[in-house]
Amino acid sequence: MKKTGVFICHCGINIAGTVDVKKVAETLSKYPGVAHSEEYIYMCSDPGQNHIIEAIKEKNLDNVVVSCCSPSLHETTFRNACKLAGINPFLCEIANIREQCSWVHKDMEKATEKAIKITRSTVERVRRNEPLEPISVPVTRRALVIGGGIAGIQSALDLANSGFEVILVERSPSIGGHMIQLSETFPTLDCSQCILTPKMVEVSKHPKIKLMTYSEVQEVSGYVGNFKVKILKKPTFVDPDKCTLCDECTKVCPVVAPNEFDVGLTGRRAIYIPFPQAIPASYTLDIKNCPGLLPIACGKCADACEPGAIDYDMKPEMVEEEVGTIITATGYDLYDKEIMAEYGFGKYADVLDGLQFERLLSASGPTGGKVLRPSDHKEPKEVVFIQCSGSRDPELHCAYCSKICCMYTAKHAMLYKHNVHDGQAYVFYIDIRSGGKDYEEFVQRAVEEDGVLYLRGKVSKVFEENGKIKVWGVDTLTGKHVEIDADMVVLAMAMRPSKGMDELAKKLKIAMDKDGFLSEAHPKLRPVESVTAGMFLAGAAQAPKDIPEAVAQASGAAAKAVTILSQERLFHSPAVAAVSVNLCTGCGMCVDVCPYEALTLKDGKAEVNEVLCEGCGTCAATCLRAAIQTRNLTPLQVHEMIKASVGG
Amino acid sequence: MEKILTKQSFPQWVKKLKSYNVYAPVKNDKDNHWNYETIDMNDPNVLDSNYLNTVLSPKKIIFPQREVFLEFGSQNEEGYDIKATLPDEELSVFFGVRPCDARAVALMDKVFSGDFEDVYYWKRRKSTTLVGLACNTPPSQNCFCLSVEGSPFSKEGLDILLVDLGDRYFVDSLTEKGDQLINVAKEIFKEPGEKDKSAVKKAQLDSEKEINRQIKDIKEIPLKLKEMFDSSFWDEESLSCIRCGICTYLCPTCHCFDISDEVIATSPLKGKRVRTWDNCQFPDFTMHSSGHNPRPDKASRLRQRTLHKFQYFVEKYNHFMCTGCSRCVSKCPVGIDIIDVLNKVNHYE
Amino acid sequence: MAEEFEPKIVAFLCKWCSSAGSDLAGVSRMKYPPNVVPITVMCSGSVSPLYILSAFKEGADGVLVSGCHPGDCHYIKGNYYARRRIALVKKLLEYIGLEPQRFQMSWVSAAEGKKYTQIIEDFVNQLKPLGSQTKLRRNV
Amino acid sequence: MVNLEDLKMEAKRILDEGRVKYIIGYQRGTNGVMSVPAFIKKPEDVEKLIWDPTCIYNLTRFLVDEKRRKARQKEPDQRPVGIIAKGCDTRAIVVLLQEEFIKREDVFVFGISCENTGVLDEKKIAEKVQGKKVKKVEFGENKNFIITTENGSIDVSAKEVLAERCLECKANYPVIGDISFGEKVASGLTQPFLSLEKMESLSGEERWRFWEQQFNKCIRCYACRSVCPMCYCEECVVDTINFAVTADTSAEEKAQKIKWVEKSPVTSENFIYHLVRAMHLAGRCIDCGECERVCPVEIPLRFLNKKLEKEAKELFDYDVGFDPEKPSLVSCFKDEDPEDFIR
Repeated sequence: MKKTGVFICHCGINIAGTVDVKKVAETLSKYPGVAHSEEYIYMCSDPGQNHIIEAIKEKNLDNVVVSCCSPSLHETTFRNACKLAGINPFLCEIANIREQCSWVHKDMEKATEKAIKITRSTVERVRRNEPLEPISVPVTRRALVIGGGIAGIQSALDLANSGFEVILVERSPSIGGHMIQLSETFPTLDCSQCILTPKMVEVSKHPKIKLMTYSEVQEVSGYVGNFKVKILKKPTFVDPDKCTLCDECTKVCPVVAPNEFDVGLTGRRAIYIPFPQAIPASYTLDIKNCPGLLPIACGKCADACEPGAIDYDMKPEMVEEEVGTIITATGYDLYDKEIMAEYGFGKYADVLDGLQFERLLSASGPTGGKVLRPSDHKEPKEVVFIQCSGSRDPELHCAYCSKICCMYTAKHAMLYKHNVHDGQAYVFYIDIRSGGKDYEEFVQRAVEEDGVLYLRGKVSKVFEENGKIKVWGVDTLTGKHVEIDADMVVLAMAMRPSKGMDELAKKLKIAMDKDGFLSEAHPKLRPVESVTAGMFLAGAAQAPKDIPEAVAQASGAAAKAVTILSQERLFHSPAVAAVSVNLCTGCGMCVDVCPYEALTLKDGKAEVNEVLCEGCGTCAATCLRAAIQTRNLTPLQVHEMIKASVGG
Repeated sequence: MEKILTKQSFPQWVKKLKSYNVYAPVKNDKDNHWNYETIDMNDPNVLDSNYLNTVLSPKKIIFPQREVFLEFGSQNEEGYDIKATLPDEELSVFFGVRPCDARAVALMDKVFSGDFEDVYYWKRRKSTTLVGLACNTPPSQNCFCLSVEGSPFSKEGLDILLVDLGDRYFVDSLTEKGDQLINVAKEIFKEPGEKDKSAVKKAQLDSEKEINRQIKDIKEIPLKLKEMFDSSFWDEESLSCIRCGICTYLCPTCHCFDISDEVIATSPLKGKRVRTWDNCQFPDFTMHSSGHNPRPDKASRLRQRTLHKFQYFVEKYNHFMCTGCSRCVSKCPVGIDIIDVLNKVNHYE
Repeated sequence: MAEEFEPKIVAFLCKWCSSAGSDLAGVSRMKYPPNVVPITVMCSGSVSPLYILSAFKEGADGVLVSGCHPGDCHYIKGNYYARRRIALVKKLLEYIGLEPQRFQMSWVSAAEGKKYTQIIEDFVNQLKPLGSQTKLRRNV
Repeated sequence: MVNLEDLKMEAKRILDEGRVKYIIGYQRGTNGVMSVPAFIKKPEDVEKLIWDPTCIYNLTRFLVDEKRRKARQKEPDQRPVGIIAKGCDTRAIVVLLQEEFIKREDVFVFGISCENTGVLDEKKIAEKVQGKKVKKVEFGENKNFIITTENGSIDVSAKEVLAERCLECKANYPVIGDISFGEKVASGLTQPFLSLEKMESLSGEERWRFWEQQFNKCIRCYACRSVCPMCYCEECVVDTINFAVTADTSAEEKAQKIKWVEKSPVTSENFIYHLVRAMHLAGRCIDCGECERVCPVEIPLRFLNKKLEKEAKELFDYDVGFDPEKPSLVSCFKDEDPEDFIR
């Protein structure tokens, strides 16, 4: 029989005050298999630990039980002590006789009896523990960042600057995301493009960053430290190295398509560069709109291209990459126009969403920065801004607050006034949420300096009447019905996870919350991690965010990723599930219940991926054949623990 | 000695047997099954001669499914404290034992004596008196005692054989135990007349006519089986076997057992060593701890059961280990029929 | 006078919530009866029906299974499987006539030391009038 | 009405075409009126096949044997096995498919509709004929059986002699089938768990006394387990040693063997055995009633297993044995699963 050593801690009077430690030690010394049993005032102290180490050496004990405080406090301490004494740390278990015994009882006799039972059952467990070594896996020291918006850019740069290779995947032809579309940013009103483009260039020039635009992640397999990713590179039909940006191709292209960059306020050709500062600086031929790749069909652009950069035979290409961690920064889209028809969005040309208005304000925009009505290019004198268009509306739309609208609406109204000095800006709002450095002051400036008129209430109706857009609403503060003949209406549309993120989340096996944003591992303590080890979240993909927050989280995610990438190997608790192949009938119930997809069926038998397994044991309880058990907490161990806890 | 006892006075006899545990087949109305149970002495019709086979033969009491051999416990660190537990010698009497079941007891007697006397078995056996009841009509449509050296009026293994003659029993005491039992209430027994004896003979002939299932040329079977050990016959016959234990547990002659320690507590050590029935149809019956199983499949287990009863036992004791009670035939969940199997054996080429 | 009956309770506590919760009860020096011996498992989802049955067989007068609140499971969803499995075990045990009070399940978070204390107190008080559990207790 | 000749014809055709290894069906037994399982290998043997109210068995059980046999063979015949299956039996096949114990292509199902009746209950018949020897039982034209004894035939309404499970049948027509025979008729089942009501109306103590009495009868012949198509574990909780032991099994692994249940047939051990079995059948038992039928001491096991079938339905809206694709009862959950019992 294995030799067990039992060490009872007084913890000063914390335990000895209610538990007769001498009696416990004495009783246990008679327990079958217990070769050594002693009590000591402070087991966790150096002398205490030495007692353990000496006892192990003298009586060459096989395993150890320390009856003391909760394992959450000193398990590691004592396991290390055992290691020093030359026995496997997993052959040491803690019997919690403080938090779960001495501290919660008064009656010494009964508390002692209970302490004995707890210790006994721990002895029964430990003597059946097997020595284990932490599972170690090599780490592929590269990272994948999905999404080339500000968050993705920031993460990529931070990782690259920490010396790790990064693959940055962006599905549109250029990185930059929504931020590149913005005019100026609150609360400092500095020009969005001016602050973003240098970062974009840095990305394109960075030796450690492999930029893959116009590409999409197709498949992800593997596990933390060792993911395999398949990325589809869509053909741009233009060779960026040859392209000189002469722009001759667009001149001859017969097709006009809505310009994504200007949110459809202007048009672009089938062959186009998203915007002048696009990275990579190259043209893209979008086949959806191109009359045909065959020269017979059109082929004008190819003829016009001096350097012969246009290659109609370019094919989609599947690139396989191996990475150690993945950061998802797929950002957001604005709420669908169609759904907000109640505010005439999509119906009236002069009802715009926030991003469109940003384009109107932007110097690089369709109007060169002048606020003009799309319908007739007249200057709007009365502009109504409607906040919470689709947000905070559990009945019809999104229940959540899109967070940034209060601020950018204030900015819009402010910039509009700077643009149209004699104009009037109205803002319908539910509340103003301006938490954040200098945010509240910014809103106040809009009201006080720029005379923006804030109306607390919801808009009931928006309709066109003789050239004006009538906006009916209620000012809940005065209780009066408000009617405004507006020239332009700007809707602060709700933020949604970017389109197609749900499929991506499935591929990545990252959970999504009820609103479709990516779920973090813990709302407070693990805000940038996903539940899947090695996968991190950045930016608006996780929840609506403004730029500073997105950047902060992006850097946070990068830092988290570094904690993995900076290791040669990862170590993982070895107390994982193990399959008895002979008993397994391959029913796959364990596969169904495993939260980590650590179990798979291979040739009709369950197989554990020890790296993915967290050792929760749900599979073991589900298995009808008793074909799976978790190491060092097997049914046999529990069975014996039960006996020792109630028996006698 | 031979006597006559009227059915009216039968209960008086039973009442006199105060020093005995009296068992008789009792019908459980819930599941209308017959079982040997201790009976109510005051019940006038304790013995219903038309009763069907009991689920279990008297084996369930003479050779109980669970027998505690000894109790053990740790006395102190070094020594153990072991206490043998022998069955107490309560006298018991079984009324209405079917001749086939009585013969089965006789067969078990052979097994548990010989070179080694099984003290646990004999303690009970010696204190048991078996009062048989001849079968005027076979208690099961599959009865085949005639094929296996038995008869509905067989006396083997019995202390007394009762024959139901309508208003009275013909009482044939065969052993001392039997005489003792009668002497408890001498006065109520009468001497039999010639007509009684002839009535018994007639009843026997009538009854034997009614037994319409039989194993042909049974004498040939043992040798035949010997040749068939490696035959694929057993694969065929066992196809429908579901490896349950009904045939053997219900069999009045099957007597295989297992001995295991039932540990109640480890500290201080406390437990019992018990004998429980075991069963050659269970896969773990022959399972070695190495993982090797000499009887790995249903075929080899069906063969074992058949050969044990109709070859090995014959070789050792010169009897079939079967008394034709037909429990296994009637109760097999999938209708495996030993009569049919053996008849096939006879014609098997 | 005869000593009051003291029920024996086995409590299967998940490591992350319920065991932590009972630790908190200790840290906060709350008091509850010493009738319960905790067995810490990784997750309530790992509690097999066999554990519960054998606890009763080995002589437990009551059995408690306690895990994280739905949505809080350290292993994401183990407690949801536990909820299903335990519901069936409970129905079955009641069906064969075991007193319903003898088998209970609870959600106790790491912050609910008070709740744990309360649960144990009530459990013990419910068990006392029932006397010792003999129905499923080993009688070999 | 199912035409036996059609069944034989199709069976013969399939065997002739060599599409199946053999066909598991029903044939006349030698020990009484009841049918017994038949394993038809040769086309000419299809003449043995029968279909009448005595075809009670759930032959699905033999697919388990077949899988084991196949596993032992060096070069196994890969063709499927033909099986004659009633509605309830096909549900068992569905569960085996659901648990990936067998593959669809491993089995060729001759589905048989029970139409408006079902199969008989031996005891009920015995009572009907008052101990007379039953020679034959046949389906009548309208929900009746014709029972032939040595003194002539009697005609009884099927309802009076149907097996209990048939009175609560959930699938009188095959759920899956490669060829099916007989009409598809509406089951008209309104109270699938009627039989439980009486038991559930009892007090806890009454229920305990009932089950205690029942389980005390158990002689642990394990016929209930052996006959059950769902009890296909390599090793059962009551087995005394590891079946899974192989040459390379270490002593430690052997030592892992837990004695959850002692061999002694006493209350506590019998209870653990039957309760564990009930738990293992939760969401898997299709109520073929075989365990109850074969029990030599007549423990009403349907009452036990059906209880959890009912709970699965009422608590989790889970129906057993209809969809091979969906996860098993305890390997899935819904957010809204009841938790009123949890504190």
